[in-house]
Amino acid sequence: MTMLASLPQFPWLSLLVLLPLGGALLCLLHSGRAAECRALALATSLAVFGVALYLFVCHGQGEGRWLLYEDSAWISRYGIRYVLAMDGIALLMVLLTAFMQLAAILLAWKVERQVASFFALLLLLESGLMGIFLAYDLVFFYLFWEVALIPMFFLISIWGGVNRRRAALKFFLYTLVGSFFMLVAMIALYQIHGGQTGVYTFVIGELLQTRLTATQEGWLFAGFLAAFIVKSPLVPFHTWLTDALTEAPAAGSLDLTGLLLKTGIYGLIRVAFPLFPNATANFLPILGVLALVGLFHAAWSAYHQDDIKRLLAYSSISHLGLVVLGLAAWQLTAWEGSILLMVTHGITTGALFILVALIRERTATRSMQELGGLWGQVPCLAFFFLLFSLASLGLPGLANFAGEILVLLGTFQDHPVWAVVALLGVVFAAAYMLRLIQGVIWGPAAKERSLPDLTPREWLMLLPMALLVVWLGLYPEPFLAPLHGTVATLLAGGLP
Amino acid sequence: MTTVLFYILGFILLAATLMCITRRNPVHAVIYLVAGFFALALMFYLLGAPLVAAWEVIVYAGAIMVLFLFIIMMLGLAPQEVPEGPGWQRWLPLVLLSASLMACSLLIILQDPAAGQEIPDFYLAPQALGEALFSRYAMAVEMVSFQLLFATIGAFLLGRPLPKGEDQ
Amino acid sequence: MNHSLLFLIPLLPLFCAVINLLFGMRLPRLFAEVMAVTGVAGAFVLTLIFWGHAEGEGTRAVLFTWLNSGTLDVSFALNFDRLAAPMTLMVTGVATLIHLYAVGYMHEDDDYGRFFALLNLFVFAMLVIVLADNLLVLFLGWEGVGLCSYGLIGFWYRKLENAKAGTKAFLVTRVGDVFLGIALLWLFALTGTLSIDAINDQAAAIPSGVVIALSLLLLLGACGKSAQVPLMTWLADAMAGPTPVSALIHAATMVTAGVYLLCRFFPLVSLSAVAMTAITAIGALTAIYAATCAMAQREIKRVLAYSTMSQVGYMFMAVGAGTVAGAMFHLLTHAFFKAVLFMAAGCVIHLAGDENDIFKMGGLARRGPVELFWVFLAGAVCLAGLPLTGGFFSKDGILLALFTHPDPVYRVFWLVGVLTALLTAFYTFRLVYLVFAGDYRGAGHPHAIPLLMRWPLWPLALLGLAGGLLNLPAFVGGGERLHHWYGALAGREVSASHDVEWMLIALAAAIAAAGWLAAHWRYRSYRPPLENRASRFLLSGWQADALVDRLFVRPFAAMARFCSSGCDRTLLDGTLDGLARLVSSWASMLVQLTTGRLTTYLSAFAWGFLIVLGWFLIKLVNGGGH
Amino acid sequence: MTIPFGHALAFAAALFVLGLSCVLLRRQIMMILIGVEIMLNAASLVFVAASAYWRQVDGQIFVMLLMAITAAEVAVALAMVVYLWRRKRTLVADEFNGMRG
Amino acid sequence: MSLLDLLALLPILILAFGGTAILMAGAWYREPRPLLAGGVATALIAAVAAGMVQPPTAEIAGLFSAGGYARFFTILWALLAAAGLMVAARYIMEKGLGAGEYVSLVLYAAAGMALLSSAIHLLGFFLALETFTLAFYILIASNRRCALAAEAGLKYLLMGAVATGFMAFGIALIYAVSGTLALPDAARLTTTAGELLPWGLLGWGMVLIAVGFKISLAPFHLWTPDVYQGAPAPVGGLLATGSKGAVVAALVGLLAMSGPVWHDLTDLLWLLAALTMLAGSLGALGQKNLKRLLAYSSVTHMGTLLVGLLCQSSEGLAATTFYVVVYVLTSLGAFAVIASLADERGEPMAFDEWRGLGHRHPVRCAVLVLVLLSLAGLPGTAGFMAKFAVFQAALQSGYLGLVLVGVFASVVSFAFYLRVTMLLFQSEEPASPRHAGTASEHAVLAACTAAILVFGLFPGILFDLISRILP
Repeated sequence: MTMLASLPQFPWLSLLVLLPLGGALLCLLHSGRAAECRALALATSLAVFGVALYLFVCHGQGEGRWLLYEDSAWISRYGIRYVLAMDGIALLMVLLTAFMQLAAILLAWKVERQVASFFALLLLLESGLMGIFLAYDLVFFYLFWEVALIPMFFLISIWGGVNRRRAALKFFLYTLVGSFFMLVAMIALYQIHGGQTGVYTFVIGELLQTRLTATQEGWLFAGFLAAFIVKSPLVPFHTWLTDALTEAPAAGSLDLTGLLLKTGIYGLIRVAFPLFPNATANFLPILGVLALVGLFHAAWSAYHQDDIKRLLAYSSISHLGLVVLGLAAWQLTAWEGSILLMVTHGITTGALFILVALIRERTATRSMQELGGLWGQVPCLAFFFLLFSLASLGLPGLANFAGEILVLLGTFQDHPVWAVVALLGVVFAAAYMLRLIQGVIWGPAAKERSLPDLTPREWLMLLPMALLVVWLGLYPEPFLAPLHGTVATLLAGGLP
Repeated sequence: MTTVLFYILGFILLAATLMCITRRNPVHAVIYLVAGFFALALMFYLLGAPLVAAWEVIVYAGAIMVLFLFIIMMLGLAPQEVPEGPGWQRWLPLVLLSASLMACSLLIILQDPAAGQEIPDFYLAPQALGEALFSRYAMAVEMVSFQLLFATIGAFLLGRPLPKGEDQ
Repeated sequence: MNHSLLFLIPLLPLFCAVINLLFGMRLPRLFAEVMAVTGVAGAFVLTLIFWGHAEGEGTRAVLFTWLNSGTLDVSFALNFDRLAAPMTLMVTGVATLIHLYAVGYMHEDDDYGRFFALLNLFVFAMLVIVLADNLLVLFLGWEGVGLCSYGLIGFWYRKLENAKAGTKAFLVTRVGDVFLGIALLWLFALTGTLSIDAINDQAAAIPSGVVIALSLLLLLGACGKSAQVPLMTWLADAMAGPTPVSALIHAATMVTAGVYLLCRFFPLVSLSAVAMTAITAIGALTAIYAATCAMAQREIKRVLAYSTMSQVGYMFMAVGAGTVAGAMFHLLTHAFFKAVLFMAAGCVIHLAGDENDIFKMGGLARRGPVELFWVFLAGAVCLAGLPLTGGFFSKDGILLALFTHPDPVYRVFWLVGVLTALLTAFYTFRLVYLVFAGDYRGAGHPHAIPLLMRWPLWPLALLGLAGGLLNLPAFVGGGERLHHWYGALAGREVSASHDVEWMLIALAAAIAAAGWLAAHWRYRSYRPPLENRASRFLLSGWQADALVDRLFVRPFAAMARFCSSGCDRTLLDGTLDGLARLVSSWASMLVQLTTGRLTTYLSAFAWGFLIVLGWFLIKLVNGGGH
Repeated sequence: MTIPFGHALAFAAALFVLGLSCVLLRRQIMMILIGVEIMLNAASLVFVAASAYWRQVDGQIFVMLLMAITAAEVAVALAMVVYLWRRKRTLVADEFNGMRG
Repeated sequence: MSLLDLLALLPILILAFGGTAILMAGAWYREPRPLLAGGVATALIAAVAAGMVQPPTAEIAGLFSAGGYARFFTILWALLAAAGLMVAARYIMEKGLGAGEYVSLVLYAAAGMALLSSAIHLLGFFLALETFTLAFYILIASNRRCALAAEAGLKYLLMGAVATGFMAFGIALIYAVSGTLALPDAARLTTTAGELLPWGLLGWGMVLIAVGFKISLAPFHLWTPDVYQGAPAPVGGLLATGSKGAVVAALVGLLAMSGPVWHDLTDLLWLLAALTMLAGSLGALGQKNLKRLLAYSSVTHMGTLLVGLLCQSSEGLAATTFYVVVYVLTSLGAFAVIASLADERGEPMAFDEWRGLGHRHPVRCAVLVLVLLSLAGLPGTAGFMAKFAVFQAALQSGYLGLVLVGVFASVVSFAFYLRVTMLLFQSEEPASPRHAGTASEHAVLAACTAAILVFGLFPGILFDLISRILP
């Protein structure tokens, strides 16, 4: 280990990005041989997880702004550089990605059609996500931002549900519109910076020094915001998500909700806020209100759903509203809470999506009217369902609570009204979550049928998540520790 | 004198062209156009381009138009029975176009000092033209010659009888 | 002993809960049962062992850091002090007996693993509330009891009503939790700490207006868990759960949590007279409300449920009157006799062949073991406040505190208290008469009552009857032991002349007797229930459910429908689809331009030329003299 | 000769418009091609006039080459006409509308 | 003309005389394969010649440039011709066309494109344009068994003839005003004090109309879908790429040489660019036929290219050049996929024929997906870098409005490209298999794929080259 640690130049971050890509290519080369593809995909994602874990353990406690930084020239004409940078937040997101991807691969184990392509797309998606979380050059970032869309698009449109094509197109175009605005703003910022300093570059770290007039800053910020808000998604730009999540195949939903949604918020943290501090300061109140509106709107909407996947989709939106609220509070504790909540929400909701997939596999339905009484039929599955639902509704001692309470405590410091209103949302979360639980595992069994309980593969997916949910709920310290420095820097460097 | 002649020729040209485009019978149209081109050739001559004028008569009126005539006759194109009922949609752009072009011309003629300048007397001897053509513009001539070669091929390819069972 | 071992008190039930949850169903039944009882009993024993730690300032134990971010630093920490110790002892003690009872009660149910796990977890959560050193840990337990009540009330999940009752309990109490949560956030923002003691220490520095607000928030939080008006609707429905669960909720855990919370924050709450009045008012309102409701109830457990509400209302009044010791005194005695009543009610229901309706019972004193009647009666006299019982002394202490409060408003509350006492005596004996007197009116066949369901009643009945000894007032020769034990935490010193005290005692005795007599007169021989509007109004708990339904549930559902269908489907998706349609209609218009006819294409050419010309014209006109 | 340059251009413009009218108004392929010839001749007129105006040879050369090009184009075009006639026995341009949308 | 000029003209000569030689060989020797191979070889030799031979003069006969820019495009079009022939091989053999004629026409067209790209004189511009246009008239209608091809040929011919009329008249006007046909001068002399003289303006406007027809700017684009649909895919590929690319390349060259001359045309170009992007993307949205869709998409691309041209900055010109190259490579790829799937039932065109084809021919359909995504501008593909460069240049020049229109068009284009990709992998029932494709077709596809990826990920290679050759 010490030998490895003494090699600071080893491109770990590139490895994180390229490893899944390589895996994807290998999968494609083995198309037609399903078993090999599965093994390849699993091996790749295991390797990625190993690397992520190694980074977490060995590089998680660095000094200074960056834990790891890679920089080399790429497209010199436009000052586009190959910059990968990892700070505490990125570290957590990378770890989450690697972890969730393992679950996704396991969940996708039973995919029958076009196995090689499916796994290749999953791995490509992982690569894209890693890129989003690590890239520190705007164009490079944008590259991954879009590249991550494509696999998801295909996952939905080929392996999705009945309305898959419509949902896939909606998902893609909606997020695309947002990201195009980002592209335009990005180039404009590049021009302005280049005009001022003579250095034409897209590296975020250098663009930070751009001097912008208030109008310029406002417009550019709006451009970036368009991309991130749609992706987050904040109400009223969320309807793509409900459709996409509902129609996506199981592994796709898992990645979509667990990881892809986080990229929008991550973009805010990493790109939009630092680049445009003044505009951010002006915008934060609106962001907070939007987050609250989203939180409530989604909670209400969730209550009305019958399709459990749709309900969970809305619950995701609601939770992310809270995450955004924490960011809008612009306070250390709230930020750490938000980031922690991103991680925990990824795990809990991801696990719920896994369970929905398992339920669907067994009962061939996702409608609450046709479900119920699962506790008597598949107790272990129902237990996990209960556990993750409870975690999702923010029960203390389970993962989400840790994040939520930090967000609320932090938010209350400066914006008590927000926090109080958000807290009311907790009741609503309980309302729809309890309705979900009641509709799925309690009540009389909708149909007397003998369903198989969890298989070892499914245990393998769920048990680590369950343990993690409890661990994060009771002892999130190891995951908070890498954040302290990064968040403090971001907050200090952000608002003037 | 030449000035007046120029204008007369111009009007003949326009009149003949107008007749050409309004004839139902293509044969008549072509013949009117040939007449117009003769007038145009004379205008060329007046503008100091004798060789071009000659070519206009020989190549354009004499060859190209006759080629048209030939094809028309060969295919036995009858005068169009159905009047080409030009609906207003088809007239509209034309009317607007004519109006705006007229307006443009007037504006230019009235406003632009260059437009009011007279064309000087000019005569370009055929010899000079030929020299220019085969020295400075030899490359262009080569290109045109290639063009003609491939036009031949094209005409050959397209004009061949249709493969069996492929007509209609 | 090492004080960090204090953690064993809550962790033992937790450990047993987890073991039961994971392996309960795979191991012999006996194992699960022993495990469950051991967990709680062990906690009881541990409490006794650690008793000494509670004296003085108490003992604080820190396990590890939970959350650490910025100025926030929360640890898993317990505080075993003088307030917590008796409560812990009561919780573990009563819960142990209830667990024993439950072993008997559940011996025919197959899902025992989940049941005992939840039961243990329930005790664990309650212990966490009791022992919590900081608000966040308290909140953990606070939500924990909500969860466990949810799981236990809806234990027989196959019946949808049960599951719904559980959901209702969780939701309504969670409304209260929100207020507690707000208080938590606010307190942290004000004091920068979440430690309860530290907050209490700094309470004096908080502006008085804020204190009022905070106290009211805490009060509302307490209302949720303690089923006080306005968050009381869940408790009556909570009877859907198995009887040991009712006993646990009503006697040892959950409903007393609210009272305990207010006692915990007494130094803060007592700073504001307004808040204290509000607490008393809530208590009084609930006491009388629940008592009236109890008079009309037909199900035995619902009567008891409303009586619990009513009694907890007394405890609130006690807190409001400033006597923590009085509140805790009533809390303890109430825990004993209410546990007895519930467990005996469970036996009664067994006897009546799973019949809940008291109008279909009667004569059960002769049908079942006679001891059951006596035990039930013991609980009933305590509840009715017959002189010399534990309930009598604790209730009297509260009335005295109300009567002697300097603020004249409290006389009104006292009057309400007295009236409630009258009603309590009446409905208690109504219950006794309807259940035990006369002839059997039902059709059910009695089930056998296992031994384990019987003998745990005895110690509790005795404790209930003799509970007065805990805090026997000085003028009857008692030592006010509880009051002295609490010391500084005991709250206001209630002092009155002995004449006043005797007068009040006499009044209380008279009231109890009057209630009994009224019940005797009315129910000595069986009469069918009244069917008029008043009784229906009371039966439905003052139409509270309907009100909540109309005020909150339906608007919520309507809002949900609006957000989902109206807003998302129609407005947002509609806008998107509209945009898409708009674009595609442009597209089809454009495509129609491509008619496939050359003339069209050529005129498009002309139009294009026209554009160029038009632009050229504009240039010419604008350009002027070029 | 005392013709203002503008007038020569005006003649050419009128001729061009006439040619364009022919293209736009007539439906028969032959007539459309004739219209194009008229347009090209209008261009020739401008070239020749400009050549005189600038006293240069280039304009006239352009016209010569334009004629040659036209000849080539007309050859192909007329071959196409014959080909189409053989296929469809019609030369009405709008009859050839197998593709649209 | 001197010997030096001839040396500079070597690649063109190789193409032209090679074409002629193959034409003559074809008259006696009917076996298509050697003729095709000869054609490909000729094109490749021409490309090599253009790359290797350092021309001794800067320009050829005053008509054409011999600079790096011209050579670059000569190589590109020669390679395009080679690729076009490789793709066309099966088409020629199956349809029984005269290989000699076909090959020579393609080579001849390539020569025309190469000349056009390097035109520095309006006469050269005109002649070169007519040269390859004439070749295309013939090529489009070359399949005499197909009624649609005849119709396409007719449409292209008539529209082209009218466009020629406009072009000639426009050039005449420019000449009338400026007194010269040499390009930078003609452009410069039509302006006084920075503004165009009125006739000159009109002249440029009319040239723009003709050019607009060639590169399908709205509203002169209506022929495009019909002709693409009717033309056989190998010809369509050339038509979509070379004939448009060469024109744009010529315009880039013109702008690069003469500096900003289009100041007065800006509004018009702005309007045309916006119209074109909208018309193309919206038109494609309604299509149910891949070739028509590609046609409309090419319209959109031409609009975007116009944006790049409009900037007139060196950034804009470099971006446009890059865009042209990328567009050529991707479009060629798309048509090559179509051609390679053609069998006795014809080319797959209608969406119904594509449905589920991805499961039958995964590799080629994956290539098609990549090509379409590149056309749409997905990051990581060359198409993105092209669009990025153009948008960047446009923003630099302050054309925010156009960029936003372009963004809208891009969104719409993603919609229709993605619809095709979804179609390919719809799985109700696997489509019936199509032709497996030949080695030469696969080679072209592989080359296009590689180019798309390489230029997408490492665009620096191409950008460096372009910035070195831009005049």
